[in-house]
Amino acid sequence: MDGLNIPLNHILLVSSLLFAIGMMGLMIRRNIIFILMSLEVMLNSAALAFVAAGAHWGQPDGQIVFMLILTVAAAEVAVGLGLVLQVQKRFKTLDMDHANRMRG
Amino acid sequence: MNAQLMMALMPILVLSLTAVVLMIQASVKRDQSVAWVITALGLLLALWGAGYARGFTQPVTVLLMVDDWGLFFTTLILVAALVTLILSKDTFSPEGERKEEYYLLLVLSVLGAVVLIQSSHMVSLLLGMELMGVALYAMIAFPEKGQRPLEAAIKYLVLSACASVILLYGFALIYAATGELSYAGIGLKASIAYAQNPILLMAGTAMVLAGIGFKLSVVPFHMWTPDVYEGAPTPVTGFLATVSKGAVFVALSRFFVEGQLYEYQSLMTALAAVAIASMLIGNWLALRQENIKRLLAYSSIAHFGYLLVVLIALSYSGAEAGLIRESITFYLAAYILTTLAAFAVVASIAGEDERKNHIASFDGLFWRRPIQAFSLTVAMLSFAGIPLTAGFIGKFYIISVGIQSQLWWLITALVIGSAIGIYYYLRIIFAMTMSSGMSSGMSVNDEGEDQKNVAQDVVVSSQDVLAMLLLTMVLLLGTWPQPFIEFAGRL
Amino acid sequence: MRELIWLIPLIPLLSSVTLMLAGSRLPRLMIGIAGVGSVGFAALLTLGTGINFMANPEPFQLTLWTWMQVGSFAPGVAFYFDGLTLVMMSVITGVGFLIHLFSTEFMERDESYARYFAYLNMFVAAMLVLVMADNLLLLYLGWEGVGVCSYLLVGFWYQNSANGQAARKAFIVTRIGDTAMALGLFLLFTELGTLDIQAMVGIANETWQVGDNVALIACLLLLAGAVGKSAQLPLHTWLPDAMAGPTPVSALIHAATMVTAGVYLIARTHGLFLLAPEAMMAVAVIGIATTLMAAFTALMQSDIKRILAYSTISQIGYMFLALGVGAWTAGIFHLMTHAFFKALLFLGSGAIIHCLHHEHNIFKMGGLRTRMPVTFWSFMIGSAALAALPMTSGFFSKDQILLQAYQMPGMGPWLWLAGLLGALLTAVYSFRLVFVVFFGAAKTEPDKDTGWRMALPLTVLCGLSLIGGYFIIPVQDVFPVGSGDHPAHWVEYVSISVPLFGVLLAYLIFHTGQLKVDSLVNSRIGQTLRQFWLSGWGIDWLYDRLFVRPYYALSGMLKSEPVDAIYGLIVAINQTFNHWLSAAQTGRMRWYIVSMVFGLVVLLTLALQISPEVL
Amino acid sequence: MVMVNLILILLVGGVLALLSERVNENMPRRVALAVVLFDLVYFLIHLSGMPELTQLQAPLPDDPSTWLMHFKADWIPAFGISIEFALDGISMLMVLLTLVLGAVAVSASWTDVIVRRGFFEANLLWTLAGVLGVFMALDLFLFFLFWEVMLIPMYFMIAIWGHENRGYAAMKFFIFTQASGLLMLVSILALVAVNQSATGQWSFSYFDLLNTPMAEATAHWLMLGFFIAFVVKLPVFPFHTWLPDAHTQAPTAGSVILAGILLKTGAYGLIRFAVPLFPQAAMDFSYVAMVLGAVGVVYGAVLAFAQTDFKRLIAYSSVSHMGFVLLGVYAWNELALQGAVMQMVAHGFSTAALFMIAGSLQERLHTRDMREMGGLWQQMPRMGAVAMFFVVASLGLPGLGNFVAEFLVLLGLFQVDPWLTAVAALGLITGAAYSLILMQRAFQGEPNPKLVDQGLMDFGRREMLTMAVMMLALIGLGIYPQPILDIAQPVLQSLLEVTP
Repeated sequence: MDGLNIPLNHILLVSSLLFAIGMMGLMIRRNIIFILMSLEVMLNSAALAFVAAGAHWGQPDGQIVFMLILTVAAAEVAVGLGLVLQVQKRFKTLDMDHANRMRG
Repeated sequence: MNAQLMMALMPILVLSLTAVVLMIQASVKRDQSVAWVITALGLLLALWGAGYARGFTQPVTVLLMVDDWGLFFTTLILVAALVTLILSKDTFSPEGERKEEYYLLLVLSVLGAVVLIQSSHMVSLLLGMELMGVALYAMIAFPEKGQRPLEAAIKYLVLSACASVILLYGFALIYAATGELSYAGIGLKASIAYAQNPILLMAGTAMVLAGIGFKLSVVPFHMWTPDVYEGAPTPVTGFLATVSKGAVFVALSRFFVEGQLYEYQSLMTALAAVAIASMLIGNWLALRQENIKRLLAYSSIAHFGYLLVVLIALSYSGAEAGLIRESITFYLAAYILTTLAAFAVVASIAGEDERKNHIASFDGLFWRRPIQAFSLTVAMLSFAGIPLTAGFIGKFYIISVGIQSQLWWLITALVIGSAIGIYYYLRIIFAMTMSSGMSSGMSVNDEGEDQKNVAQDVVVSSQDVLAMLLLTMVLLLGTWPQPFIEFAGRL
Repeated sequence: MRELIWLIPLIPLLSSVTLMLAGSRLPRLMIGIAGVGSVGFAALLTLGTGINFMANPEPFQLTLWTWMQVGSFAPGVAFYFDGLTLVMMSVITGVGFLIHLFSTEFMERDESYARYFAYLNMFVAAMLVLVMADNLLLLYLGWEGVGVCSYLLVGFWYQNSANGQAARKAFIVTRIGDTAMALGLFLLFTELGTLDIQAMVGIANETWQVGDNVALIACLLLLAGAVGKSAQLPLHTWLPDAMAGPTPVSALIHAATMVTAGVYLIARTHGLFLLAPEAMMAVAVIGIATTLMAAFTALMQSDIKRILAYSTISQIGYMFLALGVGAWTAGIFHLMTHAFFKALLFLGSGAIIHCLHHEHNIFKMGGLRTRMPVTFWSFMIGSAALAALPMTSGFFSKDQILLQAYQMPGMGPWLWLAGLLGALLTAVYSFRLVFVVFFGAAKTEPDKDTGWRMALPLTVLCGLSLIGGYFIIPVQDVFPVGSGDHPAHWVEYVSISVPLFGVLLAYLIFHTGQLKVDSLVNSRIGQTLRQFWLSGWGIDWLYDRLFVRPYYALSGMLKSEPVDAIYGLIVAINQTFNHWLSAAQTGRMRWYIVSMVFGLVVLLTLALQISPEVL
Repeated sequence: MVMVNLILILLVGGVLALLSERVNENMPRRVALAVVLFDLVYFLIHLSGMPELTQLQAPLPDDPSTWLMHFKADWIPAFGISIEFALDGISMLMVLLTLVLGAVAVSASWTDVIVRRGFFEANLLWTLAGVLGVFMALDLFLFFLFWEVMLIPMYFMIAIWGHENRGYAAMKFFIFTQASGLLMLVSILALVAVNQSATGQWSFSYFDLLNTPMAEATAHWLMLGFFIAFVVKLPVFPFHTWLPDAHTQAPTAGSVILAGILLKTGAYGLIRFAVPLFPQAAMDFSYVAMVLGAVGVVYGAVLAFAQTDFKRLIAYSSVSHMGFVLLGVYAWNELALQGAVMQMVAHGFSTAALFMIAGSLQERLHTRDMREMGGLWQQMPRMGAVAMFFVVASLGLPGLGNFVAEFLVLLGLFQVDPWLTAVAALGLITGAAYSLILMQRAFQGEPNPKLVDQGLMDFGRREMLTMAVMMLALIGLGIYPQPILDIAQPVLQSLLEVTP
């Protein structure tokens, strides 16, 4: 197939950047919503990497895994948001730093 | 997809069917006890299935590998699930709380675990892990009141999601390096890939290890363990500690062996570092822990540290592979049984009352509830690896494997770790022997009290029976391991 | 007769055991009979054996059983009987019997009458074993046995912890010597392969030339043991304190028998000492030094028993001198006579103390001549013998010693001179005692005079002290005969006259008071000397600083168990780790994520340590 | 089979004792005594069939059939682990000692323990069973199993019926012994691995593992593993610090068993395993060991002298006495070894008796502090006399067992190293110091006014009987030790042949 052919490493670079961004988000954001979003970002970075790798090897598997990742993400987020509601109800806040009853 | 495969997949099929039935039942008529019975039946049926499938061991597509080894762990996990089920019935059932979904989640989680055990492909691994995990989040958060369960759930969710992502990314890199998703494939291509682009492969595997390490809660991915253990309802904690960790470890060892990752020295160093850190730090953390659930969490960290030694031994020709596999089988079995027993006792003593998880609430247990005390003592001794318990044979295996592969550093760490471990396991036992107003060990006044205690200890809950059963197995494995060793050898 | 000698130690032992087990239930009379009778019986047996032995003086050996057998080490419970043994046994049983008899009256009112006799009999048994032993190990058994009995008897009145103190001191100080002796035994066995004295001496003579170093070391170690038991320098400090025990005990153990065990040991092993001239020289020097040291000290004491104690030390010094110069017979002879007159003196003092309601200070006594005639005469005779006035038993023995010392090549004359000085002092202090106690004005009234059970032993001992000098002890085949020749006559005259002069001095100073010494005594130097001698040359003080206090300090220092500190440290380290790590468990999710990321980084760095040849 | 029964009897007996409490709370002690005595009789009956002591032939270390008894049954064939017991002279002596002192211990617990008697006696019997196992097991796996398991009931005895500071003491005792045990486990497994790589098959049997060929360095390390485990138990300076606490805090019966028997397992292990399995390494190491022993002798004595706690003093005296055992073992000649064995037996009796005296004092005065005592002889002459006997025994009075032991050890040691002998001999002097100070502080001196009018009870019939047994034993050992020596001699001889 024609079209511009981006070398694998570049895409992996991008995806790893995405990954790092997501990770950063996890580390610095306190609000649970944003934390979940950061997770999404990371998931997508992984998905991107898979697609790229699939393309690199000229296999469909990459994209299949991408599908799978989407569903996984959906599941995670579904449960996650469910919990977020409960958090709001029981902690009266979404700031995760206040959820530290258990320590030591 | 021919019948053979169906047969091989029997346990998985049964479990999925149970899940479906449960959903239907919930939509038709919500009734806890019915749901409970269905679950129980489902699990039993799955047990039968696991036995049945042994006739048809074979790879099922590229995704799953049905072999005796896997089936053995499937059985073990189903047993653990049954135990959890029984514990859940008696332990946390505040009036009016609806638990149908809980049972559904339980079944799904078990299903995930089974898939995980039999996975021979990244996708099935991912699938199993997520299925198990996602169901677990909900199970942890199930109690409708209290902040701790919720906090535990959200922490577990976020962190384990993060871990899964790391894992995924690792897979992506490996895929990028090898172009293979199945372990076997990786095993084939890895060496070439390593020659071409080692960084990609190594980084990938390292990330996979990190992701799995989180599930196994080995240092430095252990932080979540105590909080989740503490916050989750005791039966769920037991489930997490046994089913989830056990399954993940099996998957890890498959990945390791099939993918022949033990070939790469640098990986092994990394793993060794993790193992040593887990053995020491886990025990150190437990040293003065007052909350028994947290204490067990920390001790589990150490125990998986010990278990990693076996995987590392793979890379050295010293010990033969059969012995290594045997050790994994034995140690995991011993660990799962002991842990279940321990949590059964904790559940029967503490129930859902967080305060009762404090070590002080075990004071004088020997005189109040001798049976529980005895069970817990045996469990602790097994954890500590004192002879006559399964734990000792497990440790025996690990040390011999370690010695044969001459992993002196790991053995040193193991010895130090166990030495520290003795202290906190013993603390619990000592607490149970204490008794109020026992000044010089022989003051008369607590004799009467004892009579009281003996009197009040007639009720033996189902948890206690369960604990006794499990511990008889632990003791049996410890005193007469030969049959099981042979069995494990044949797997 | 001969094969029955094992009965001699056994009988007192049995009676001792009986008294221990049943003593509390027996009536006093029975106890007395058992206690005295057993020793008396032993004495009779000894007599019989002695007669039998005299008939044909063949030393003989009797093995009861093999004590322990490990490889070639097979000491037996075996007795050896020769003239020397006979002399010792006669002294022990004979004098012992008299002292037992004396005790029945002396201890009359003591509540633990039975315990007393139990101990005393046990002592006799042990002492007999000591002198009858055929091998050094059995001898060591007796040796330690008498030590323990001495400890028990010195601390007999245990409720006064001063007595306990004295008893412990006695035991531990002698134990030091004993330990050295044990080492000597090890050395001898390792070198010679046996501990049977006769055989050992034989082998020694084959293996070692005269002056062999190993022999020297062995002898010195044995000497150390002897020095400890016989209260010689430097291990003499226990004896004066040991006077805390009942007086008859002092008479029996700390004058007549136990303290002379050292002399016996050396005499018994003289075969070895002959191989080590330096060792013999050491014996002589120790002896003479002790003699003078103790004599000066005795001169200053005011406690009647302490005076006698120091005089004992000094007299044993003479015996050592004798052994050192090779005058074996004379030494043993002096041992015997000394047993007689010193027992006499002690019992006499015992009588005084008994009748003067436990008064010890001689300056609180006086004028007892008329009130306690028996005691007075015993003291007169005893002191005469002690001072070696002509024709008394002491004269014969001590004279021999001095003469043979004089003959010793090399430093002989010097030893002789020192010996003379000692004799002079002896005369002075012993008669000082007599004059102060028995003459002059009465200061304390005796509440009674001695009963027959006290009087009889005193009179018998008086007799012995007088005529004892004419005995011939049957040791001629035991010891090598010395050179028969005699020194010049003037030496003899001097030796005889010096004690008389001493008595005269004592008379002038302490009785008539014509010779004024106060100015001398009260002078600065005099005072210091007086204090110095009174305190026994400050040796106790020295040891206290040198050994006792440091030991207490050391044990006090270690009491807190420094070793445990190491383990404490280990615990502390673990607890610190625990502290830090659990502090890290903040419960904050984001921090957990940070840790995971950190972990990931670590893993990556480790995993990417790829061997260069791949890249 | 006899040996298995010996252990089973005690195990079952323990259960019986436990249950018998339901019948009547005085029952357990009777049951326990009966069981121990029965076990003893049972053993003696089966010994009576043996050859004359003097005709004992040397048991070849590598041929079990030459031993007095031998029993072997498969247990875990997968690893060549079998239930293998064997009995030779030394183990026989130790078994006898264990059972006799076991009976003594039961008697010691007669009035001492008043709560949960059933459980107590059960633990006591189980401990004994474990100890018997240690003395008879010749399969290293089995040996290790008994080695560890016997500690658990012991732990309970200290932790439940101990004195004021029992928690700390029990924990310290358990951790010291377990941690050192782990080292031994590693050594055992390594040894087996070496043997397996050499012969190609797993075996934990002592007889197979003897003269396993291995590199010198390996041998040194493995030997060290065993050595540490054993000297911690013995105990030897500087690993002794658990002992004063454990002995002091344990109930009387516990102290009796600890001092009388448990310490001996360490010595036994050295003689049976540490040296024969690694002869060369052990010999290379012997000087260090002997120095430790000599230091221990003096150090223990000095610390004993400093104590004011009656039991603590005795505990330190044990440290001192066990130093002699270590010296005896590593001097490794017949004299010294005989001395060591002798010391194990004699010390068993003398210390057990002293601990019983301490126990009865605590029972009467409710204190172990000697500053609270004094002049007790007056009120309790019998106890005083008995105490005097055992005190002079422990300071090594000739004619009593301990003297024979110490003399032989030192005599044997002298042939190896005179200077160390001189150092160790200091123990005789310091030993006298602490023994007599004990007598002085407790029984002599001015009676403590607080105690005078308490009407303290002197030793009763049961106590005197128990004491009499031990006194006679010590006297017998003292004046005619030959039987013991004859029993041990062949074994030691064959052991001596093992080493270069």
